[in-house]
Amino acid sequence: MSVEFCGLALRHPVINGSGTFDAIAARRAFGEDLAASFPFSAYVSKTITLQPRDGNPPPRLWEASGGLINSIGLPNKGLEVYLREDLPQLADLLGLAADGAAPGAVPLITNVMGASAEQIAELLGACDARPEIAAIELNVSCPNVKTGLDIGADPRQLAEVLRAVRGRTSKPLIVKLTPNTADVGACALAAQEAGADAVSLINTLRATALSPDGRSRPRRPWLGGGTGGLSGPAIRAVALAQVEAVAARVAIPVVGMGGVQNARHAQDLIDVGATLVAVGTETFRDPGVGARIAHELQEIMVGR
Amino acid sequence: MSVEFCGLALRHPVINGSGTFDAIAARRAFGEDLAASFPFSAYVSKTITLQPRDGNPPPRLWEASGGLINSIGLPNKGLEVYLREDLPQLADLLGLAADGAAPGAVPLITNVMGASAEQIAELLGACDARPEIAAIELNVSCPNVKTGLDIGADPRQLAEVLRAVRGRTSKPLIVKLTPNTADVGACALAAQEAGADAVSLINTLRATALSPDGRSRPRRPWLGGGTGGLSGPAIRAVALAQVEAVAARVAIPVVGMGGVQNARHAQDLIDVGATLVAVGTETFRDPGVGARIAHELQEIMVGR
Amino acid sequence: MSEAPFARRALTVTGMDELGAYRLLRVADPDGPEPQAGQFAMLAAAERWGGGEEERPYLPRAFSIARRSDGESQFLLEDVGPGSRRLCELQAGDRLWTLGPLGRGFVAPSAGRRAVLVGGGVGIAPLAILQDALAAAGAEAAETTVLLGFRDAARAEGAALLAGARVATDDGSAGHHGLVTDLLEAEIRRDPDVVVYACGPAGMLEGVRALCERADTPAQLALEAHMACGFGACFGCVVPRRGGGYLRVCVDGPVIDAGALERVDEHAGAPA
Amino acid sequence: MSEAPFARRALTVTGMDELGAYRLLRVADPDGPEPQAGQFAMLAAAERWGGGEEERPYLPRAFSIARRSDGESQFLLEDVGPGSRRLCELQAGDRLWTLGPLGRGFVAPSAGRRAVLVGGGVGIAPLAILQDALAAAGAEAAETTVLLGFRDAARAEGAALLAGARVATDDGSAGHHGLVTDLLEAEIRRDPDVVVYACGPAGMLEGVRALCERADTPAQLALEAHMACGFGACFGCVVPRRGGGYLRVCVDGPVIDAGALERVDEHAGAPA
Ligand SMILES: Cc1cc2nc3c(=O)[nH]c(=O)nc-3n(C[C@H](O)[C@H](O)[C@H](O)COP(=O)(O)OP(=O)(O)OC[C@H]3O[C@@H](n4cnc5c(N)ncnc54)[C@H](O)[C@@H]3O)c2cc1C
Ligand SMILES: Cc1cc2nc3c(=O)[nH]c(=O)nc-3n(C[C@H](O)[C@H](O)[C@H](O)COP(=O)(O)OP(=O)(O)OC[C@H]3O[C@@H](n4cnc5c(N)ncnc54)[C@H](O)[C@@H]3O)c2cc1C
Ligand SMILES: Cc1cc2nc3c(=O)[nH]c(=O)nc-3n(C[C@H](O)[C@H](O)[C@H](O)COP(=O)(O)O)c2cc1C
Ligand SMILES: Cc1cc2nc3c(=O)[nH]c(=O)nc-3n(C[C@H](O)[C@H](O)[C@H](O)COP(=O)(O)O)c2cc1C
Ligand code: FES
Ligand code: FES
Repeated sequence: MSVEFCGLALRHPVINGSGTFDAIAARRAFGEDLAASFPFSAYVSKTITLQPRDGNPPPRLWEASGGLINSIGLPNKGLEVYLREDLPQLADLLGLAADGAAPGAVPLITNVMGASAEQIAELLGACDARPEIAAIELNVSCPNVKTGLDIGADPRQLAEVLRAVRGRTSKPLIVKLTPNTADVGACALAAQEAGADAVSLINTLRATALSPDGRSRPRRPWLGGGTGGLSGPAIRAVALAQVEAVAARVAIPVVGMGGVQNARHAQDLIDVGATLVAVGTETFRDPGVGARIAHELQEIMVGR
Repeated sequence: MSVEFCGLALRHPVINGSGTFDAIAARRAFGEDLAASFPFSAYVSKTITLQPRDGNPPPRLWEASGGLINSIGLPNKGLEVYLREDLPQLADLLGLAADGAAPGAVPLITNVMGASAEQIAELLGACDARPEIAAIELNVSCPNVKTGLDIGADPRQLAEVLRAVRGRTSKPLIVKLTPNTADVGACALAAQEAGADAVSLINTLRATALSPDGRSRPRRPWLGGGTGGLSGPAIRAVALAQVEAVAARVAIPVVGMGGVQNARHAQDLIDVGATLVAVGTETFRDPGVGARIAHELQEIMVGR
Repeated sequence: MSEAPFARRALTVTGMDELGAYRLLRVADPDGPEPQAGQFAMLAAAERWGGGEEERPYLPRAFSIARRSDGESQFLLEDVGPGSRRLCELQAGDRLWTLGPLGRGFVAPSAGRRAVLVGGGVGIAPLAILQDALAAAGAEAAETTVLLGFRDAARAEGAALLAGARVATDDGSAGHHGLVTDLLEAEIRRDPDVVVYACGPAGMLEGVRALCERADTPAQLALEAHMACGFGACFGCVVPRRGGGYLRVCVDGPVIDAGALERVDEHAGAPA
Repeated sequence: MSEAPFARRALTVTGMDELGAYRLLRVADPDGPEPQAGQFAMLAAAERWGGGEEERPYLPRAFSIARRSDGESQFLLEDVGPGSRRLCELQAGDRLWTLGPLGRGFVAPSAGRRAVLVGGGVGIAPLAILQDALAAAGAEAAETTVLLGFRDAARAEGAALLAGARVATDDGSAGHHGLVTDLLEAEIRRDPDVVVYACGPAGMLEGVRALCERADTPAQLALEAHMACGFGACFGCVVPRRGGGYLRVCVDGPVIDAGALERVDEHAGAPA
């Protein structure tokens, strides 16, 4: 079941979706149980930005048909504090040696986002310097400050940004594509040509909900951030189509995610070409689900 | 509850989604019950193309989490047969006079699609000549023969096509936008500027599913058409966000749809700016749902 | 063809009987139209439809009307997935969303021709109401041949739904050891002047179709297909038509003249 | 703070009692960690979670551990939506997915200070286990004041969960006619040397917070928030922190020092 991914030897193909598992908080909640049986074969951090962000005002969650809308707004402590405070804690939890060597450890993938090529370059450069970080995932679902559209929504713009920043790190670079685009395959191809070592998808679909008190007029958006992103079972069939479209276009490895709840869903993504599968929202329902999926996946593989 | 829409006086704001109600087949199944209590305030035809189409090989349906994936492939008899055979039957069923005058009748909106500006121009011209047709809905979710992307996915290309064809009809022109785009608001604005009288959305989200027999390898796509489109509750929150984004950008009326199952869902779309609401997949579960929603909507309106 | 009221109706379950591996669902529908043999209804439990794995079932499911008497409709169910499983759980008093009767049923045999009813598995359902209709139209029981195939003896108990059935099982645990088409072949050889009425898994129907084509025997096949609507709205339930194009099983069928088909599509049959 | 096993566990319901307008759910958890007063668990019925209107509930729901004795955990439920409704339907023998105990609970009063427990509606739940813990730590019943507010007399029956409670109701149908904060105000005026432990609807908590701020009385508020995970993963359950930024109710709380809050957010309270 071990998988090679961008030069990393992973124990199994199941990792977490960025922003859906806070290993440091989880250690507070679950104690050493967590380190003893860490469910993911690599750990992806929440998106880190240059400056600290508070995130959106509450409410941040809405339960939709077959899924969850979140309007979290990428709260994080900012690059500097992440590197100074979180990295040592993560290294300890994941079993990483000081030089990043990790026999038997869980490699750390740091997810970053910037609103411009300059910001992204700075983020990549800073991560490159840290041995604890095994790979970098670049979230390009961030709205471009100029156009308001996701930086990753247009293949040409995406390639341009990536070419400008690629040289800043020699670590594996995973580009997390935006699903809110006309042609995700073209975006993936552009990422590959501009030097991405892997692509990951799908991020959440733009979605919204109105406040449930239906009598008052005008009704307000429920979420503090106005709109949010849909995840969970509702997006699974869309994710499968996008992962299939991307895997058919690129030669680099693909990390598939979106609504995975069990090993069959993970298998679907692998069958259309994903190398790794990430679990997000289902982890909220059961933090142990990643390990269970990895285990069941092995049984399916052996059974075939 | 009566609504003015592009110069048409409609009894209430609930219509059907194109391709989700075949009034002629329904009359065979339900007899005069149907004409006596037609549930929609206007009737939208299935998409008509210049040439007849058989549609995709079966299977064409897949039940997904909270929704339905269809890979129907736009089967239709082609423009000529539609005008010759279907129009008179529809006029009779909907109570339209020979000159299209329709006191107490249900106006007919014909949905058309073409793979090029030339094809679309021909479709619009032919419909323009027929008094039974009250308005034309143009489906731009059709893959462009050159790029493979939906014709309506790029605002510039969409405006170009619309400008080239707009002059071919003086009937109200509704542009049915594709949801598989980075910026549906920009597409709607482009449609308005190029002369659309209204826009409608959302069409189905690109989605897929694999054959359920998990043991065989490699597993095939389940749907005869390879991929399909997701509709129903799963897409409701995405539809609400897209309709909100579009209504905020355009001054022309908006027809909102996507996952509507009851009056509260319809009210959500109206509250974010839709003038009419269309019901699609839920009609499959209950053909009478349109009338029920219209009725309950009235109660909500009065209650406010 | 009987027309359906234009909206689904909430009917009340009057009982659920066991019939070997199958269940017989009985529903009170005193005001509903009298169905034609071969018509079907779209069914969904009013409570707890959905909420299982993958939130399925979501759409209603198509079931042949197996019998109709004294304002009660009967359906023969086999548990093959989330929808049929939920329906099998229904108990007297539960409510059932019902749309129907829908589709085109069987056409009576032309004068001078005997009916041969050929069923496979749960596909025997529409043959029961057909047998009732033939009897009501004056056919002597002796005139109608009933040949039913099942996978095993537990399923073969379903044969009790019809009168005077001859049975075949795949595993030989009841009746003829082999396919029901073996029985049909012998029957047609004995008397070719019949009309064949068949319903069952795709492979069986294709066997019946090919056999009848060779023997030049008219056959009416009750097909199945995954359906979303049941009334012609979705174009989801198609089977290939002889000469090109597709037929919608729900409005052009479910009973389709064998001559209209080139072959029976792999997706067009009942569970075996 | 007690740590939770790292995966949800399927526990068995041992009983469901009525307590006026509320339900008391009892669950066998002999091997689970002993919770700290104020901690909570994420609960989801193992069967039929989802499948209702809008397919909700989908995520598990947070519930305070109201009492713990002899390997049994108790939860006080109010039916306010699809999730709590489904949990209220559970019966002995049903299985319940449980993740917990989670979060930071109440901190014992510093020496020389009396505890005043202030609860509103279903928010009285964590005060029951707190009262047990104070008693176990040697506090005399007479030392601990319990003030509980409810909407009406049916809800006020919930007060039986705690010993020696003084009750207020909005409609005057039981106890003091008015707000529980009226009682608290009088209590603090009588003896300011207390620690206030409060849980209830946002408006009540804000009243308690403001009152204690004015009186310079330490207060620990057990907050609520819509939660997706309960263990710090989603960042969905935040409340504004005094001085800017947000706190996650599930890992920084649910018990939060009143001094850490500027005001209690409208989304941070229990049903009234
Ligand atoms: C006219 C007609 C009459 C019928 N009469 C009867 C009858 O009398 N008795 C009876 O028992 N049955 C009858 N059927 C068949 C019945 O409607 C189907 O078996 C129905 O699909 C059962 O639903 P289910 O949820 O139990 O199974 P499904 O989930 O529909 O599973 C059945 C098959 O569907 C496929 N499948 C699996 N997952 C999915 C998915 N997500 N989406 C789509 N397909 C999937 C697989 O091929 C699977 O084997 C009839 C069908 C028709 C069209
Ligand atoms: C730490 C903690 C402890 C708690 N302890 C208890 C307890 O002991 N007893 C108890 O009864 N409750 C307790 N609660 C509250 C309980 O978790 C919530 O009331 C829970 O949401 C109930 O779920 P529901 O499905 O019944 O209601 P919900 O559907 O969650 O409805 C409740 C409210 O949610 C909002 N809402 C409506 N629709 C949606 C939607 N689609 N998505 C998101 N929000 C929506 C509305 O504001 C509605 O009034 C606690 C909460 C927390 C955080
Ligand atoms: C609450 C929440 C927070 C998320 N935060 C991030 C984030 O910080 N960065 C990111 O790249 N993706 C983020 N995502 C997206 C997930 O990583 C994942 O792409 C998406 O949720 C689809 O997977 P799922 O359906 O399994 O959740 C977040 C998703 C959720 C639900
Ligand atoms: C089976 C099916 C067929 C459809 N056919 C068409 C079509 O021919 N033309 C079109 O513009 N939209 C078509 N649609 C899209 C619907 O009109 C509608 O935009 C979409 O289904 C979302 O609404 P819903 O969730 O209420 O179904 C079809 C949808 C379904 C489910
Ligand atoms: S089931 Fe919808 S057209 Fe036949
Ligand atoms: S509920 Fe997820 S972080 Fe608190």
